[in-house]
Amino acid sequence: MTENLHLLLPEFLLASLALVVLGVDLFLPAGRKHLLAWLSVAGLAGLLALALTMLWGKDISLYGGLMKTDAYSLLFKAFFYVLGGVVILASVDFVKKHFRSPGEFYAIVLFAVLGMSVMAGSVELLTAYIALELMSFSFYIMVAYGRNNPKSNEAGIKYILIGAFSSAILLYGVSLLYGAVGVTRYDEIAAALTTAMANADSFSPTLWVGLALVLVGLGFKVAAVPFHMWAPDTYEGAPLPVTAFLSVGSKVAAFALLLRLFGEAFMPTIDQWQLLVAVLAAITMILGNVVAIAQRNMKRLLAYSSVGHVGFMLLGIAALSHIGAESLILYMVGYAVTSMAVFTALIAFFNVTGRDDVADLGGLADSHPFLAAAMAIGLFSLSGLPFFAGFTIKFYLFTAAATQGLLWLSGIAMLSSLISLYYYLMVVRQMYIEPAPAWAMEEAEDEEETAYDEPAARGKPSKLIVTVLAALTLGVIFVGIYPFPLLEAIKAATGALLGAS
Amino acid sequence: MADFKSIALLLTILLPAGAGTLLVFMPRNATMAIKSLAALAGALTLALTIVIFAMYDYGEGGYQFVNAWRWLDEPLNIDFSLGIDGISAPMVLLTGIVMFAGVLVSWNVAPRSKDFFVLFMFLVAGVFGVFVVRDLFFLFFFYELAVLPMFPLIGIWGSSTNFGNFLRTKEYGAMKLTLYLVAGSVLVWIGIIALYVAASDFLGDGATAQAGFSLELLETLGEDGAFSRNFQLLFFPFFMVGFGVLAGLWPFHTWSPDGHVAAPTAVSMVHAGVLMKLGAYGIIRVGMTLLPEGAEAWMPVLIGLGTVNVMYGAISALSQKDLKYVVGYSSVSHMGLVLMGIATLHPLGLGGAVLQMFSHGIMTALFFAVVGIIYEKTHTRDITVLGGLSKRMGLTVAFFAVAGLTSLGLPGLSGFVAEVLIFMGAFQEYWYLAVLGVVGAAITAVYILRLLARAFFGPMDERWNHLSDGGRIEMGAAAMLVFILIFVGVWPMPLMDVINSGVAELLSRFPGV
Amino acid sequence: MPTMEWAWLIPALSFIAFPIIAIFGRFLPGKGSFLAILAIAAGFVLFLFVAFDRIDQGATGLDVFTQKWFQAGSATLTWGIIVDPLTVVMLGLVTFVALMVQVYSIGYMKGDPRYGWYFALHSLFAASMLALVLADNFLLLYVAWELVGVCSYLLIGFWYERQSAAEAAKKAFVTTRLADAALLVGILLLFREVGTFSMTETFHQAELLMAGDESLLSSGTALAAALLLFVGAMGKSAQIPFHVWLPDAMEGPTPVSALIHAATMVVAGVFLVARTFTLFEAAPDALLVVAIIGLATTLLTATMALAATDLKRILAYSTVSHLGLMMLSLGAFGYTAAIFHLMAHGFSKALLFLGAGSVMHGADQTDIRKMGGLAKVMPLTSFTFAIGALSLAGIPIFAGFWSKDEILLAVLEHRHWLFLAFTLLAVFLSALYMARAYFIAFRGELKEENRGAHEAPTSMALPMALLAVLAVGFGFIALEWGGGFEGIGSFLFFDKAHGFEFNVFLAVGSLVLAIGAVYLAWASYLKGKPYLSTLKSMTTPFPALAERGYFFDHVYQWTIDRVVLAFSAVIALFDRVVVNDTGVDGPANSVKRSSFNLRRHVTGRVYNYALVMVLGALGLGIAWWAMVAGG
Amino acid sequence: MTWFFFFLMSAMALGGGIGVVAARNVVHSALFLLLSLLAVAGLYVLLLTEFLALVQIFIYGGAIIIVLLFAIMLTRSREFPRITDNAQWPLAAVAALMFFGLLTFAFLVNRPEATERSRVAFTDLGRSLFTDWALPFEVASLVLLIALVGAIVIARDDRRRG
Amino acid sequence: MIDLAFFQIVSAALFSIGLYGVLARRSAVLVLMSIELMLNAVNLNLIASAAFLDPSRFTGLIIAIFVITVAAAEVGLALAIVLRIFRNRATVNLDEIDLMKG
Repeated sequence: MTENLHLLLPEFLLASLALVVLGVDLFLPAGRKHLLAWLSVAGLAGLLALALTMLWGKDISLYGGLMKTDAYSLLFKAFFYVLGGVVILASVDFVKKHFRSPGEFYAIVLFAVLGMSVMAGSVELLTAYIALELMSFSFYIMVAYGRNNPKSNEAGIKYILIGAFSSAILLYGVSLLYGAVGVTRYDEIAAALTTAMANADSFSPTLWVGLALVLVGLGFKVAAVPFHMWAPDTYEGAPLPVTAFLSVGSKVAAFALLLRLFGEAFMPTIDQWQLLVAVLAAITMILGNVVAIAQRNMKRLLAYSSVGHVGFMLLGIAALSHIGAESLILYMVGYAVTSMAVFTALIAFFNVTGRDDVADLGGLADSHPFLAAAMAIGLFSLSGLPFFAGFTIKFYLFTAAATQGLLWLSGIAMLSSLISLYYYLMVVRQMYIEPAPAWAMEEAEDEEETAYDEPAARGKPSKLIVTVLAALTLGVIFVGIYPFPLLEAIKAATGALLGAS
Repeated sequence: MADFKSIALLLTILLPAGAGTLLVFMPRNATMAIKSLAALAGALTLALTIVIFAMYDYGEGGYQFVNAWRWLDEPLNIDFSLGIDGISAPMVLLTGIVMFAGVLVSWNVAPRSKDFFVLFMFLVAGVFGVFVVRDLFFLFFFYELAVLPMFPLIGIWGSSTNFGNFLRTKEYGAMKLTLYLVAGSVLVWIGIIALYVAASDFLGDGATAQAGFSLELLETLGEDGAFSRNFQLLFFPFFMVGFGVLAGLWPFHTWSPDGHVAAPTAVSMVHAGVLMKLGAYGIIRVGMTLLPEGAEAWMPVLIGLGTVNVMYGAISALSQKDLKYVVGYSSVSHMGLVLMGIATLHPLGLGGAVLQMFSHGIMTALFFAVVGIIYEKTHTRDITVLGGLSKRMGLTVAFFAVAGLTSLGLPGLSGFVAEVLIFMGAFQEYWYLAVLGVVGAAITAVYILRLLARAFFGPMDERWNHLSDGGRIEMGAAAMLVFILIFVGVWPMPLMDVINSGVAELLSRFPGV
Repeated sequence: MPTMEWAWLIPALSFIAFPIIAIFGRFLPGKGSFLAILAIAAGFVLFLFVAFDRIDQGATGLDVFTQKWFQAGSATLTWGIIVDPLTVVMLGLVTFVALMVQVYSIGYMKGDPRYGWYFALHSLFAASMLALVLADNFLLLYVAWELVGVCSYLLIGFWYERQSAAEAAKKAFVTTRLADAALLVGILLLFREVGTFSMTETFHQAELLMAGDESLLSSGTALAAALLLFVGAMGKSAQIPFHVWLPDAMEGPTPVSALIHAATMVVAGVFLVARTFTLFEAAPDALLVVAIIGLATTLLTATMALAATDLKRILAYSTVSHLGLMMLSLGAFGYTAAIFHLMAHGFSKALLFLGAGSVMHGADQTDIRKMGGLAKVMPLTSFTFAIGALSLAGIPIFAGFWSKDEILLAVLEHRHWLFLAFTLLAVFLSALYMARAYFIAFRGELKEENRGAHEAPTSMALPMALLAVLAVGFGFIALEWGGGFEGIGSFLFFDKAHGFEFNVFLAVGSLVLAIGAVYLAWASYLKGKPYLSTLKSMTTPFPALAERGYFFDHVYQWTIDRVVLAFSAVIALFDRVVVNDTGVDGPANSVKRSSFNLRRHVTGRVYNYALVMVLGALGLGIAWWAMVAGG
Repeated sequence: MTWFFFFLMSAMALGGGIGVVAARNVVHSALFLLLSLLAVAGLYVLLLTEFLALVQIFIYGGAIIIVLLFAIMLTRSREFPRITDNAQWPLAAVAALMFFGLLTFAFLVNRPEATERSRVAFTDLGRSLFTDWALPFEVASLVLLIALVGAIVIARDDRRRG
Repeated sequence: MIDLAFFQIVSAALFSIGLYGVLARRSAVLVLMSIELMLNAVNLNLIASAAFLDPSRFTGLIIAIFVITVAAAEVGLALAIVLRIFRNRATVNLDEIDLMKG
């Protein structure tokens, strides 16, 4: 049982790191709280190094098959550590400015990261569920973190109520599943399903309804239509860094869980659910991208666009196979880098202006050329234009889907990404073509050193966030033009998931 | 020299792209340095393309300057493989010329000249990419990369025009152009993926060879029968229409006049001059090379639509009041000729089509350059307002006239050779369509001559008394284009030898022809 | 045949002269005019060599030299020249008249701001015209054909600041272009059938067809090709209904009218038919069409000439009329006669135009009603004009007389007698209007405002004199001289020798008509006899119609404005409203609208979200179950 | 006997549940909830899992209900006696019924052969909980921890902090 | 002897009732209570299944314990947020908590 406990060292250390942050927070004067951010980032970096050195090439299942440390979980562990670091760095200025209790915030981010990495690693329903809840709780708190911001409160209550509701549904699905097959470990479930498929007389509806409810619960986490309606409100109400973390972290984690669950447990019955997931994917990508057109608030727009991207990722689930899984993971990475870039740019903009409507971006290209360029690159990448990550990952994903006989779905996906191009371009147009909005001009008048007709020099974003943004932008281009090394790692992960092809 | 040959094509992409990247890091207000750097890059690229074209050995034919780097391993097997044949070589040369002219013409573009040149350079890099790669993935990659900068280029530096009964804002033009072209590329994308899937299905699992996106691979697989007749019949239209959108194929052409009206001069030049050729080139390179059977079956449709293009564009141009609309619709009409030539599947017609791509590229670039100069001077493109300009802007008008005479197929200018070849080819199969094409060319004469008479000749309006010809640099660029038009018109041999080799290669894939 | 190979130099020289003058002209003395003149003069000299060489060779045979131009697919396109009697004759006409006119222009165009450009264009024109004459294949012929067209366009619009000039130039080019489309189609058709542009090969096939042997040409295609080529010819030679551009073309400088629109370019059509005569012989019906068109043209335009009052327009109409005559003669198998008349008319009409030019230059008048008695102030001009007029009127020993009789003869021999009757009428009319023009302009008493008029300077007078000599003496070329030259007739008519014939009855008949016409004009315009007015009143409404040009222009203008432009406007509107705003923007807007409608589904109420979730869950569960139960 | 007990408990549970969702007064709902929870605990006893029944009574009956009541007191506002159902309750009823139908049908269609129930010893339960399931247990403890932290951070009153 | 199906149906009924409560109630607190009902239904189902089908490994019981734990935590956190909202907006009425929509 406990012979290879040390393989969980990163998790334990991460938990203790979070506790340390909580503790140190008590002794730090209010002014120095940002040190906690550096502490957390340093810790994450150390953990990343440790995990990579210690777990490289391991493929072992722990605790009687509750968890696995294999290439797959390692890949996502690393991914989440890096993501957490980026989120913390990107939010330092924001936290300093808007949050009353920063220490707890960083700690909760770390807990969320822990939950995510366990989600990716767990191969058993209960463990996965608990990890999921750990992550969800962290997000409930973070979303409601803007304590005196009514929108933040509202987002929090909506998120936690719907979240609890959906986890109840998920649990009922689990219970039905358990009632039908009597086991909760993925491999055992797979075996049971294979036998169930083998002899049709032992056909048990509870099993399928259970699977459906599980899919609903996870569909809520990834905000797939029709379980998506919380997303725009929550994204808009949540503090910006949290929105970023939510739209990237929770989605990727949920997909990591989903991919593992479907790949290792539900694979035998792919013929039954492939079409369902495909249809879900179709309506998700279409609805998300279409409704995004009507949005006027950046966060909301990005929320809908992320719904659209979830549709694309579901495409990868529907096309579950070696190439499908590879393309899905690649897509998640590319999407994460890109939308973190966009969100970081938005955070930087928010830090200097305190606004996040599309209209407020007017004249950004003149006042903050770098922010504008970075955001434009990110948006182009999201819309799948080449030279950036978006193009490559979409090409890979759609090709993969086509090889699994879903060419029609790929076609729909391309069309909806065409639709998405429209609203992304509207934002780009706002930044590059439209003049600065009225309030900016007024600011300009106030500052006498800036010429009257120039848009306001609305302060400059901090060096830190600009550096992070630059790094992310480079990442976007890198994934776009040289995904080769990334794909090697992903292939290993897929091999661990579905067995070597 | 071999090593040069192996990297020459890579350089065509890297020179502009590198220049663009370099420009990113230059201070925004060092406009002179920025312009000089851009011009330098343009000149180098032009020289490079000339050298490449000259070094292409048409006697040998086939793909030359070949080189390849593995980009992704299985399952996708994508290579960054380069090479040009007799069809892409002239296109590369064309791109080099138009790009250089474009840089010169936009010499005093403002504001944000830095951003302009950065985007322009990447646009050109994308165009080169499409012409020199031999892998469907990268062909598509560069194809979209070439579309991407269009939006900001038009949106920022374009011009909105109010035509009384309707308004065309630059935002509208930019948005429509971008969305429309990407919409077309969606069809192409589906087609490409379908090709890959068909190939991998054909090979099956565990086969020694693996499917991929490289053109040669797919060609050989196609010869082995990877693409069934029905598959070809089903998917050729995807390429025909998808690329056709960019080629201005009727009725998918409307982005072109509006886009050109909105676009700044240099962008119109590169766009009408080169990007529209990408479409025709794509049909040839992807559709016809990989799906000959489908192509053969669909060609009657294509030539029919092409003829519609010719007539429709010419007739619409007749009643336009805006210089750029006239030129835009004439582009639609002339691309119709290209499509007709392609669809003849006859060595004469195809050769003429490729030559027409080249000739029209230069010609329309010249058109837009001159229109740009005129617009810069008079701040209007309204034919009814202009008048008698030639009294003050004699040379400019002369250049415009040369472009016009080229477009109406005057012998001694490149347009004539191309058109006659196309008609010769079309006459073999579809003599009635060829007749229509000739009539269309005649109509071209009508609107060009009306335009000249109304806008440039006749008594001059007092307001234009202060005008004079364009600046040295712009006029120099225009003069270069004029020279090329005449040169090709008088002595098309060097171009045609190369084109013939490419066309012969292509047509060898058509058993029926 | 060494010198014949050098025939290609004749156009080449002028062709080289063009860019030099165009680009460096302004740096050269005399704006480079001397270059143009040198080039064409050298061309003339070369022509003489070629001509005598040709004569030594004897009338038979036809020599071809070709050079590869470029290769396209399997087809090789070539440059090349034919030197046969027809070519030689045309070379002579073109080089000589061009030389004369250019010399004349030195004086006429003096002080024009675009003096150099003028001569550059003249060189280009000469080069293209000569190339047209020499061309050995249809493609090259078409190239030259278009180039002379564009030269005429540029020269008509030379004074483009004048709205009328710009319009006239446009009209001329557009009209001929439309006809050229037919020509191009014809050429393409021949290429498709014969597989080459080579004329010799084409004619060979035509001969095979005539001989009833195995030929690539079917009689149907031969007919179609012949007619299409003829339409092209009609455009250039201003045959009805394409004649409308020529009178307006008089907007150009007068020397240009003399050279291009009287002597050389406009006869290109006649030349084309002559050049491809074999093809026409293979399709006799085509020749009938040619005859009919020719006859109609010559009659109608003659009446218009009678009605016109602008000196140059009179000449222009008479040109058209005589071109019609030539076409008629061709249509009546009068090959020799046609070319012969082409030459005679070329010299005479050039002379007349130069005279008119000298009048405009000296008295700066174009309306004959404002002239009168000019003979007193500009005797030389008056004298030479008279010679030209007499020649066209067909008075013996003048050039026009001989060729006209040949034409009458041909018509008599090969066509219905009605043709002959109408032809004689045309002869009468042409004599009448020439006499009218001369008497009104130069005879009678001198008007007050024209006292200041002066005679032309030498540079203008000299060419007039030389041309006058030709106008008088050229006719005798018809007669047989020794030295291998048995008269132009047999010289022209390749191997089927067809010497000069003289039919006394026709000659006398036409002579009577001509003299009668001249007397009629003399009597009515100088002696004030009412003959003509009565004639007019007898023939109403023809005079009125003729003054309005039989409403050709009005009909065309109406068609362009009301049909063509309207149609184009409709298409343009369709393109914007239907194709663009509906077909393109429509879907886009509907997506946008649906977006704004769909966004309302997120109500902001949590329990709605939950409800949708539950419905989704129900749907999913049932669907899943159904999937399993189903499959 | 057991049958009677079963039906009684089920009736109480369901009745309590209906009370929760139907009561006009929030406090009543809370009390109905307590009733229903206790009944469910009774059902646990029927299933021979007394330990779970105890946990149920302690945690729910002890903790959660109290917290809920506190919350109700703290948020007791003008909105009482007003109508406490929202506009979509009929739809909600339909959906709930359909859900019930689906589940019941599923349960009735497949009848796995049930083995005889056997009592699970506390010791076995504890052992397996702390050996086999130690990992989830750890994670669950973290969940509780951050729930605590979060509750403090969010509910803490800023005015009393410096 | 009582069949498994009875317990399952009871749990299904309880779950549906809770579901109805979530969908139909206006007060956030009541919604929370309904969620608790649903979780109890889950537990009942789990325990029943464990007791009938899996007495040897009784995974269901374990899951149930965790569910109860998480439920408790959830209620605590949710109520904290509810209190915060009540302090800011003086209502816990879900109809009025719709600043953000569309």
